[in-house]
Order: sequence, then structure tokens, then C-alpha cells
Amino acid sequence: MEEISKEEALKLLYNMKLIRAFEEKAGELYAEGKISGFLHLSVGEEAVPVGAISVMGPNDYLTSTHRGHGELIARGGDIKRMMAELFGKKTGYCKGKGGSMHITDIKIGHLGANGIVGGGIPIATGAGAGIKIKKTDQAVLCFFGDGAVNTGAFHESLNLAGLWKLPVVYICENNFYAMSVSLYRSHAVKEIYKRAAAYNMPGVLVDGMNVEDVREKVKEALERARRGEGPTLIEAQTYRYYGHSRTDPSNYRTKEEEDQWKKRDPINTYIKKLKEKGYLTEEDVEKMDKEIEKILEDAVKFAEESPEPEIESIYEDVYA
Amino acid sequence: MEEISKEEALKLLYNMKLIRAFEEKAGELYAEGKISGFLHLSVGEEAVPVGAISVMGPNDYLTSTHRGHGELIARGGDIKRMMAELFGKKTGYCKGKGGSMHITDIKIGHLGANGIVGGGIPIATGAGAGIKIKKTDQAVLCFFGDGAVNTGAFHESLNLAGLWKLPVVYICENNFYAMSVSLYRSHAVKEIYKRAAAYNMPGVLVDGMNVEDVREKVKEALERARRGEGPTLIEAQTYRYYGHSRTDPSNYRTKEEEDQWKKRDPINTYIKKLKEKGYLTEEDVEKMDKEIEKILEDAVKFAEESPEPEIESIYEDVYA
Amino acid sequence: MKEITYREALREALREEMLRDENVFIAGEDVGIYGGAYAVTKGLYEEFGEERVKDTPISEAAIVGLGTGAALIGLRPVIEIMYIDFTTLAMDQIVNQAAKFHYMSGGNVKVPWVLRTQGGAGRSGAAQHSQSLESWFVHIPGLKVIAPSTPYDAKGLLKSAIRDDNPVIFVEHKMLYNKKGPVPEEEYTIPIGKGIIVKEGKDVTLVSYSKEIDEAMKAAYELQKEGIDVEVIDPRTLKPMDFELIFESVKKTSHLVIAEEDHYTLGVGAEISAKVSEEVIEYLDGPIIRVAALDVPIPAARKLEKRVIPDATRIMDGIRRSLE
Amino acid sequence: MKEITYREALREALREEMLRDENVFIAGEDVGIYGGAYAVTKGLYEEFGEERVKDTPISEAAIVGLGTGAALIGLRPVIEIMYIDFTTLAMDQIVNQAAKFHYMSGGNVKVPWVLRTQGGAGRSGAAQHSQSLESWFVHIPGLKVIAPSTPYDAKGLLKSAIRDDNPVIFVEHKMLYNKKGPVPEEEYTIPIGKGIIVKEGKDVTLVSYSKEIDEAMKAAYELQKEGIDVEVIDPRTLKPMDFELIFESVKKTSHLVIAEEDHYTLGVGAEISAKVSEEVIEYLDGPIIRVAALDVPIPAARKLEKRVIPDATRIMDGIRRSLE
Ligand SMILES: Cc1ncc(C[n+]2csc(CCOP(=O)(O)OP(=O)(O)O)c2C)c(N)n1
Ligand SMILES: Cc1ncc(C[n+]2csc(CCOP(=O)(O)OP(=O)(O)O)c2C)c(N)n1
Ligand SMILES: [Mg+2]
Ligand SMILES: [Mg+2]
Repeated sequence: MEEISKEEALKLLYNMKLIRAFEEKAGELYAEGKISGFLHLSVGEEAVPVGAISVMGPNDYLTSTHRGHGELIARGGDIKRMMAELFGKKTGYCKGKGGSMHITDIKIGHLGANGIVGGGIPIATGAGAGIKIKKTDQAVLCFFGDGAVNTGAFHESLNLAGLWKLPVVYICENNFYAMSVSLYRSHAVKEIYKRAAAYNMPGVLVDGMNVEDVREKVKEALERARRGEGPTLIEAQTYRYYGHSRTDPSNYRTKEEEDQWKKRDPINTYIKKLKEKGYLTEEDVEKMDKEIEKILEDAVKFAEESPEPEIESIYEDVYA
Repeated sequence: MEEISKEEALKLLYNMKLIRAFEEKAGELYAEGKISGFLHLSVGEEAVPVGAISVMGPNDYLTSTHRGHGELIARGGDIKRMMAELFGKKTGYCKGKGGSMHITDIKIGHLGANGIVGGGIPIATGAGAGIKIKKTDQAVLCFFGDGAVNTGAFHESLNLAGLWKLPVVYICENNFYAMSVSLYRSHAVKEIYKRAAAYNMPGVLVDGMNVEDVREKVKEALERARRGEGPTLIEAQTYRYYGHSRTDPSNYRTKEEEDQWKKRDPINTYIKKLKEKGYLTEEDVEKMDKEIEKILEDAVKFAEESPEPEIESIYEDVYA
Repeated sequence: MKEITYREALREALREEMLRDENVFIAGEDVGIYGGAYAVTKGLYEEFGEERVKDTPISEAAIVGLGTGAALIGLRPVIEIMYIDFTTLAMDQIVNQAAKFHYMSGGNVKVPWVLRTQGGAGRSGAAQHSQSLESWFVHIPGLKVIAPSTPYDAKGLLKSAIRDDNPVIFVEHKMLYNKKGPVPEEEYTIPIGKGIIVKEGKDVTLVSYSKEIDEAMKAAYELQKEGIDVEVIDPRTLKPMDFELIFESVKKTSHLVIAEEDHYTLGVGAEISAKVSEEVIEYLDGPIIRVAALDVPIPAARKLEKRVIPDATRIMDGIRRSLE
Repeated sequence: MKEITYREALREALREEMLRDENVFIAGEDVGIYGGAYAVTKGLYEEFGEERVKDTPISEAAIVGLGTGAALIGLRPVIEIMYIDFTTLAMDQIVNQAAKFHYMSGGNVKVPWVLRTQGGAGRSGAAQHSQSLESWFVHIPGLKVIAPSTPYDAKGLLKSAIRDDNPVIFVEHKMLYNKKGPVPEEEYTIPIGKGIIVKEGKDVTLVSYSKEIDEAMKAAYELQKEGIDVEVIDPRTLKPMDFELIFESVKKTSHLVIAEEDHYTLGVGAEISAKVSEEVIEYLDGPIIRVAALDVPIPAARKLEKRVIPDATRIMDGIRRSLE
């Protein structure tokens, strides 16, 4: 594995922490009734977007999912505009029209979260095809869950990508559940990465609780894509600590299972590792936490103080 | 390979010949303007439906495709009503409402041809699930083309079948083209049977020009299904001698390729084999041809003399 | 009569039909262990087992095909598509296959399934989780479409739908699940295709359905105070639609307003309006007004969402316009 | 002006736009080597190569996603879905994704693609190859829908559609491809959303589009002999619809008939009718008549198919009814 610089490592940690703090805060605000609509938290899964996106090029693209705050934050999305969007405010990413599931930021190559499971996969694939037509050396990261693997959209897209050797890296955030339905009760083949064989692309299993492992494998896949050798399917095994959405008590899984995963928490284990390496002290961690707290406070303040969208805005943006 | 009785062998040959004769006749009638609509001929591919369906149980089901005359005939469909349907007559299978692509015969377990590529796959899968709920020992043969393998419906269905271990045998009639598009230009993985790996079922390659090979492999798959061990994906390699439909000149493939396949004609090679075995003389063949000619003559006569559907029938059968 | 919720009424219908007919089974995403995204099937997995209450993968086309294939061989599937927005992933199986199978085969087969789904806005779900796409299905010959507004109707119509020999799209509303209403102890069904007059009136006919009926009733009672006597009709079944009931009412009131949560353009209201101005226009004494969701994707923010979906105030305005 | 076919006109539009803008490309089933199921793209593969004229697998959802993804990053895809019946396999990508993307993202992105497809009956294709599903798309905010009836309109509108920044559903008709008509040598475009009066008249307004226009014109000329002066309007764009033009005509004639090939119930005619009886009902002097495909799946047999689709005779009957 390639050695990661201290600066880079701290960045990874910082981003994971920022995501987690954002999610926890959003969860609280939802409980307080300040955020409405759908809210899918990715706490526990932070290593996947952070590791993967840390090796994206500046002009690359990504598509994300209903559980998509992680990807946007890892890509440098604007925390204030995110929070404001969850609040349904005019200053939000979507001017309040999209909410959590539809934030898009074309300037940083973010081609949208998505409320439809699997809905982003054909779009990522299309972006990959577009890149090939334009003959640039860009690439696309396509994120989706384990549940999305069973959609027709997944199949049609990966076949096309494998056939045309598109520069797309397909990253399955396998948290073992699609809402209440366990992977073991919904997938004919339980090893998602093995599905790659059906599409003439490599299938790679990654420890989704290990940010450096994710980073390393995605980097290889991106290089492969840029070399014109085509797509890769990466399965990153991870876990969501909370329910599917904020209304789900997770009765379908056991406390033991949850605890097992939490022991491998991507942030805690990485802190431990960086401390052992001498990259980090407890003080640094506290400082980081403070900084992040401040960012979130500011974001919440911004969101709270932002105006509601005007009624007339309803009619805007229907057509370009 | 299991030894096939003379009687059985002659039946296989007869059915292949009957299909071919039906198709050639239908092609002629189309050229004469007596048949309209879509007409997809399966000449060259007869061994697949005939071999496969010869081992179906009396209570089993099948779903078929836009190129579906072969399956219906192999299953003992009524030649007269088929022909009448192509003529758009009242006495046709669908009373003239369906035409070639929508013939269905529930009495013999034929759950329909289909105008939508891949459209029958979820339905066959549903029949398989139904059998499992009813706890009978029936099974389903699901026929589809190589082109259908790239549809979302294929993926969703095979995953479900592999997961629930449904008694369905998926038979891909791989004639290497979907309209003008060669398998090599549309499939990420060129060996269709290998896709089975993504669905936790065996993938079996079959010589679709060899009726006994098809029969043998489908028999095994059906036995497996009945034992409760789940589905199988069979790829039967074959070739359509004519264009995709009656308006296609097949410019996208070479005469040489066509000739190569025709050398392996499923009927001629089987006649040769049966003669060598002493099951068949040239006289027998001629007798068979005569018999078949008569059947088709009668069918055409029946179709020609049958009345057109009444206009009022338009309103019937919209709701059950 | 006991008072139960719309959700409970639906569950009773499912349970009773499953007890009555062993061919009835349920399949869909999270319908089993979880008991359904909106808890309608809660307890049924425990009672009937996983053979008859099937959690499926996220494969909408396969779910509908599962229904069709099983229906063809004699079962009576009740399949669930979690949001009506997700029927977009199964339109071939619904529209090209199930809806037309009986006809295309010349009556050779039938497809007796019920597709339960839920639509509508009200939870800030945004544009992919708040649609009312029922008018698409009403457009398609071979389908029946039901959209009940009360627990009573929900139960009686779901039972009829399960017993019907055709594919039936059964559209619930996400904001109605907790609505309470009287439901008889004894067994009953409601005929498909029969509407009801929810409130009699003589000045204007107001046709509405599903959750929008509640806004319609609010509007009607408000206007009563102003001396405007509104007749409120709930067709309950959208296809076949009980046009006779509507025509009779229009003949009496000479005014027609339609209130619905589907988009204005080509919502179900368009058909009601067009049918009335084709058959009984001579009785009309004012414009036919449609009060519907604005023609924009449904926005997430509460304030915007609320404005896109018609409320009693907008319906009252519509009625006043029709009477001007 | 030269006379060319509808097919040739479409091909000219594609070719000219591909020459004009290197971001324009074509993708779909059999559009390349084969030149398209109805030969519209013939020759373009040879001229522009497989990078810009892409044969795809049979994967309708992926085809539309291909368009959307490529459009998001600056290309101008023209995707083809071979039959409008097959859009059922891509409705999520069309309706939940492409149509709403601009809105849901608060204007952050746009999706400038054209989805070419063809619909209609006339070739005994039966229920899965003969539908006219355009009204579904008209129902959806965020989409534009175009259905040209002449070579001139086909070319001018396809060029505008390609230059438009929104997802446009471009519905051709399988029986129009060989229709000939004048098309200028020089470059032109036709604005989206503008209808035309195909024939002026003072007694009744007849709105029709796509292939049905030809039947409408036959009916109009027949009735002229009886002294009935029909004004025939072709909106050409179905969304946004040129209602002003229709209203003006209705104000003049006081009678409205709509002729279309889509099913009667909730076909595009329902919206035209409803809009007129909402906005200008006071000018009407008779019922609004819709002449449309019968509400049955399209049957295969020629005789039945012909009867399901409205012809000039049925349109004439409709006009007479409206004038009674
Ligand atoms: C096509 C579709 N079907 C169903 C849903 C409802 N739904 C939302 S998220 C979800 C589970 C998704 O599971 P997975 O892909 O594993 O992602 P995760 O939630 O675990 O991150 C479901 C069923 C949906 N949004 N879209
Ligand atoms: C969903 C869908 N897309 C496209 C078509 C048009 N079409 C009809 S047959 C065909 C090719 C099918 O190829 P394959 O599955 O290999 O069957 P074959 O015709 O070779 O027997 C196509 C593209 C269709 N009927 N349905
Ligand atoms: Mg998951
Ligand atoms: Mg083929």
C-alpha cells in the first residue's frame, strides 16, 4: 500500500469527522422538527466516500444516492448550503426544492444525489460515455448501495460500461441492508464484487471501514479507467449505525451485530492508527472537533437565519 | 448422453420439420401480402425449442418471445389456430387481436409469446414463484434471445430466481444478433452462460444446432428444478437463417457466416444421424414431409376460409 | 361500528382475504419483517409466514412480473410498489404485459392481481416521492384504478380488488394512513366503479378523490356558511369512473369543479371535465374549473409543497370562479 | 422548395445539427449500422463514425441514462427509443430523473437531450407496438413534447429540440415516414410551442396532430362540400401547447372537436377540451367532441386496427355531433 502523507491522512480523518458531525447534527435537528422530509444518515460509512473521493481528480464526476451527504462533504460541498437545503431554505443548494435527496453541485462535478435506488447508475454511466466522446481523461465515481445492485438499472449500466470500456468506477456501499431487507435475503450471490464477472470488469472487495484501503483500491480503479481499460466494480463493506431513515427502529437486526461493526468504527480505528504513527495527538483531535463544531454551528445558524424560499420560486427552474 | 428411443427421435425430427415448414409457409404468405404485422421467423433455430420442450412435463409452463412459433409448435400448439391468427382471423388463437407476437395457450401451459424483448422473463419467474407457493412439482421454461440478456428485466428476474431457488429453466436462444446488433457489439461478456455466476445458478452451454444436446441439458436442468435446487441458465447457440423480420436484408452479417451455420443445420444433421442409426430412411423423410405439407395446406385453407373477426369483438376481452 | 384507521382497514382487508382464499399472497419491498414502509402489512408476515408475505429485492419490474406470472397460474397476488413514483420502473410489466394480456391473447388468460401503492405529497418527500401518477394508469385500457379516501372505502374496495379478475392499481395516500373512520364488524365489499355523494348540495358539483376529498369537504362546509351549497362526489374508482353519478349531479347543479392532487395538465380532472363537456355541456352554466397540483415537480420545502398541492382555500376559489 | 419525405427531413435535421455542433451525438438500438428501425439515421454512422452514432444494447433505461449523463456534462445527445411502447422501460430515467433534474437541483444542472421515438398504429403491430403514449409525457412538468405531422415541421422542430436546453420527447409516427412535403433548401427552425392553422374555417375548430392531421384534413375537405367550414389547427408541440391559438379559433367558431390517435380516456384531447371549457366555455355553442382511438389495446388484425384508430369518417361524425 502506498504511504500516505501526514497532511493527506489528517485530511481523511477530518473529512470523516466532518461527515459524522454533520449527520449527527442533522439527526438532532430532525428530532427537533427543524428538518423535515427524508433523512438518511451515513454514520458508520464515512470511510467509503472519504477514501474514494480523496483520489478523484479535480475534473472528475460523481453520482450519489439517497444516503448522500458523505459524498458531497468529501468532495468539498458547501456545508452551509447543505444545511440550508435540509432546512428547506432559499439559500440551500436546491433553493429548498430538492431537500436531502436531490443536492447536486455541478461545479465540483457532483452530478446529484438521488431518491431512486439505482437511479444514478445510468446517469454516471452516461457521463462516462460522454467523457469518452469528448476524449478527455476524466473519470466518474458512481456510488450506490447493496440494494441497488438488484435493480435493472445496475445491470444495463454495467453491461454498457463493460462493453464500451467506460471510465467509470462503480462503488457499492455495502452496508448489508436495503431498508429492512438483509443482503442475505435479497441477493442470489452474496459477494457483490463477484457480479463484476458478468460485465467483463474487475471486481474488488474493499474494507469499507478502512479509509486507506478504500482510497488505495479506488485509486487503482481510477488509474485503470484513465488508461482506457474500462470500469471497475468495487464492493466496500460497511455499516450504517442508525436506522434506514429517521423513522426506522432497526428491529430487523441485532444489537450484537451492530456492536461488532461499531468496534471497527472507521474514525476511531483511524485515529488510533494515526496516533500510533505519530501523526496525531489527542489534542489535535480535540482541536479538529472544535473546528468542526464551529463549522456546523455556523451552518446551522446560516440555515436558521436564511429566508424561506419565496412562493414565486415554485415556478422557476421547471424549464431551463 | 441418455439413449433416445426411435419413436422419440422421430418425434423430435418431425417437430423440427413442422416448425420449419410452418415458418417457410408463413414467410411466403407474408410476401404474398396475406399475412401482415410483424413476422419473426425462427428457421435455423428449431432444435432449441424442440429439444427443450420435448422433456417438459405435461403440467409445466413456458414463456416465449417475438420469435415464438417454434415453442408453440413444439409444445403441441394448434397449427390451424396459429395460422388463422397470423391471418388476423376470428378463429385464430387470439381472435385476430394478438397476431404472431401474442399467441398464448394456457391449456398447454404456454404463457405467451411477447412483443417486448425480455418481457416474458419476469412473468416466467413469477410463474416459478407461484409454483413454489402452490408446492407442486411443476417447472417453467423461459425462452428469450441473446438481446434480452441486456435488459434490466433479465437481471431482476434471475436474481430473484437464484435467491428463491425457483423452478425455472432460463433458455437463451443465442442466435448472435439482436436485430442488426451482434452479440460482440452489445454484450460486455460474450459467453452468455457465464452470466449465471451472478445469480448463483449453473450456467450451461448447449449446442443449439443439436436437438439431442439441447434435450439432454434441459432435462438435467428440469430435474434440478424439480428437486428444489433452483434455476439454471442455459445458453443454446444457434442461428437464424433469415433476417430479423421479414423486412430485414441482414446487411450486417456476411454470407460466409451464414453458410458456416447452415452447414450445421439442425434438421439435416439430425436426419443424417438418424439414418446412420437406422432409425430413418429417405422414404420416411419424404412421408414425413408429405404429412407436414398436408397439415400446413389444411391450416392455410382453414385460415383463408375463416371469417374475419366481427367489429364488435373489438370491445370484448378488454376486461375479464 | 368500530373506528379504525385507513391503515388498519387495509390490513384487515388483506388479512381477511388471505384467510378466505389461500391463493392470495403478498409480495413487495419491506412488506414482511418490516411490515411495509407505511406499516400496512404489519403482523401479516408473523401470521402467514414468508411463503405468503414475501420480502423482495429492489426490483420493481420483477415484482410486477412476479404478480403476473403467479396470477396466470391461478394465484391472487397482492403486490406492493412502495411509492407510486417507483411504478416508473415497472411500466412495461404493468402496461404492456399485465394490462393487455387478456386482450392480446383473445381472452385466453387473465391476470388477477392487485398492485398496492401509495402516492401524494405532504411529507416533504420532494419530486421523486410525492407524485400522483394515477392518471397514467387511467389512460390505459385493461387496468382498473382505485383511490379510496376513507377507511371504509379502503377496506371494501381492497377486498373487491383482490376478488376482481383484472389487474387493479390500488392507490393509497401517504397522508391518509392515520385517518380514522367507521368500519363495520361484519364482512362487506364495495363494488368497483361506483362513486358516492359524500355531501349533497344543489349549487355546484365538486368531484374529488383520495386525500383531496378532505380539503374538498372543508371547502364545502366553509362555503355553506356563505350560502353556497356544494355537492361533493367521490368516484372512489378512477377507472371505470362512475360518470353517471357525476352527470346527474351536474344536471342538477349546472356547475362543476374538480379537485385533485395530481398535476393540473392531464390529471384525472381533465378526463372528468372533458367527458362532462362532451356529454352534458348543455346543462353547464359556468366554466369547469380544475383545482390541481401546480404543473411543477413537487418541491421539498414545506412551504412550497403546501402551495403546490391544492388546499381548501384554493378549492373555494375554484368554486367561486365556477359560479361567477 | 424541394419535396422530401418526413424520414429524409428528420435525417437532414440530425445531420445538419451534427455538423453544426460537435456535441450532438446519436445513440439507440440499431441506429448505427442498420440505420434505424425506420431508416431515419441511415448513412449517419458511415458519415460520423461510431463515436457519434452509437448502437446500444437492448437497455432502454441505460439509453436514457446515457443521454442524461452525457447531457449533464455538456453534450447534446439525441437518443432513440425504437417504439414509444418501449419508453415504459425507461420511465424512471425519463420522468423521475431527466424531467425533474433541473428543478430538483434548484437550477444547478440542465439536461438538454432529445428522445426520438415513434408511435401510432397502422402496421398491424398489435398492442405492444402501436401505442400513442404521448399524453403520459404531456402530464409531466419538465418535459417538452413535440409531435410533427409534416416533413417541414419534423425538420424545423427537431432542430429546435436539439438546441433546446431541456429534455424533449420527440414523437414521430410510423405511418408518416414516407409522407412527402416541401422543405426549404436553406436553414430554418420552428419555435417550440407554436401551433399553426393548417386550414382556416369559421364553423368549427378541429385540433389534431401527428398523422391524425391527414384524416382531419380529409374530413375538413369532405365537409366543405356540405358547406361546413372547418378550421384545422395543428399544435405541433403538445407541451407547451399553443392554447392561445386554440382559444382564438374557438372564440371565432364556437365549436371544438379534437382528433387524435391516442386513447380517448386521458389522451391529449382531454387536456385541450378541459382547458377550453375552463377558459373560454362561454364562447362554446355545442359539446366538445373528442375523436380518438377506442379505449381498447390496439388489436393486430387490419380490420380491427383500422376501426380502433379514428379515420376521416369518424372525425366527420364528431364534427356533425358538435354542430348539432
Ligand atoms: C427504485 C426504488 N425502490 C425503492 C425505494 C425505497 N428505498 C429507498 S432506500 C431503499 C433501500 C436502499 O438500500 P441500499 O441500496 O442498500 O442503500 P442504503 O439505504 O443501505 O444506503 C429503498 C428500498 C426507492 N427509493 N427506489
Ligand atoms: C424492450 C424492447 N426493445 C426493443 C425491441 C425491438 N426489438 C424487437 S426484437 C429485437 C431484437 C431481439 O434480439 P434477441 O433478444 O437476440 O432475439 P432474436 O430476435 O435474435 O430472436 C429488438 C431490438 C423490443 N421489441 N423490445
Ligand atoms: Mg444498503
Ligand atoms: Mg438474437
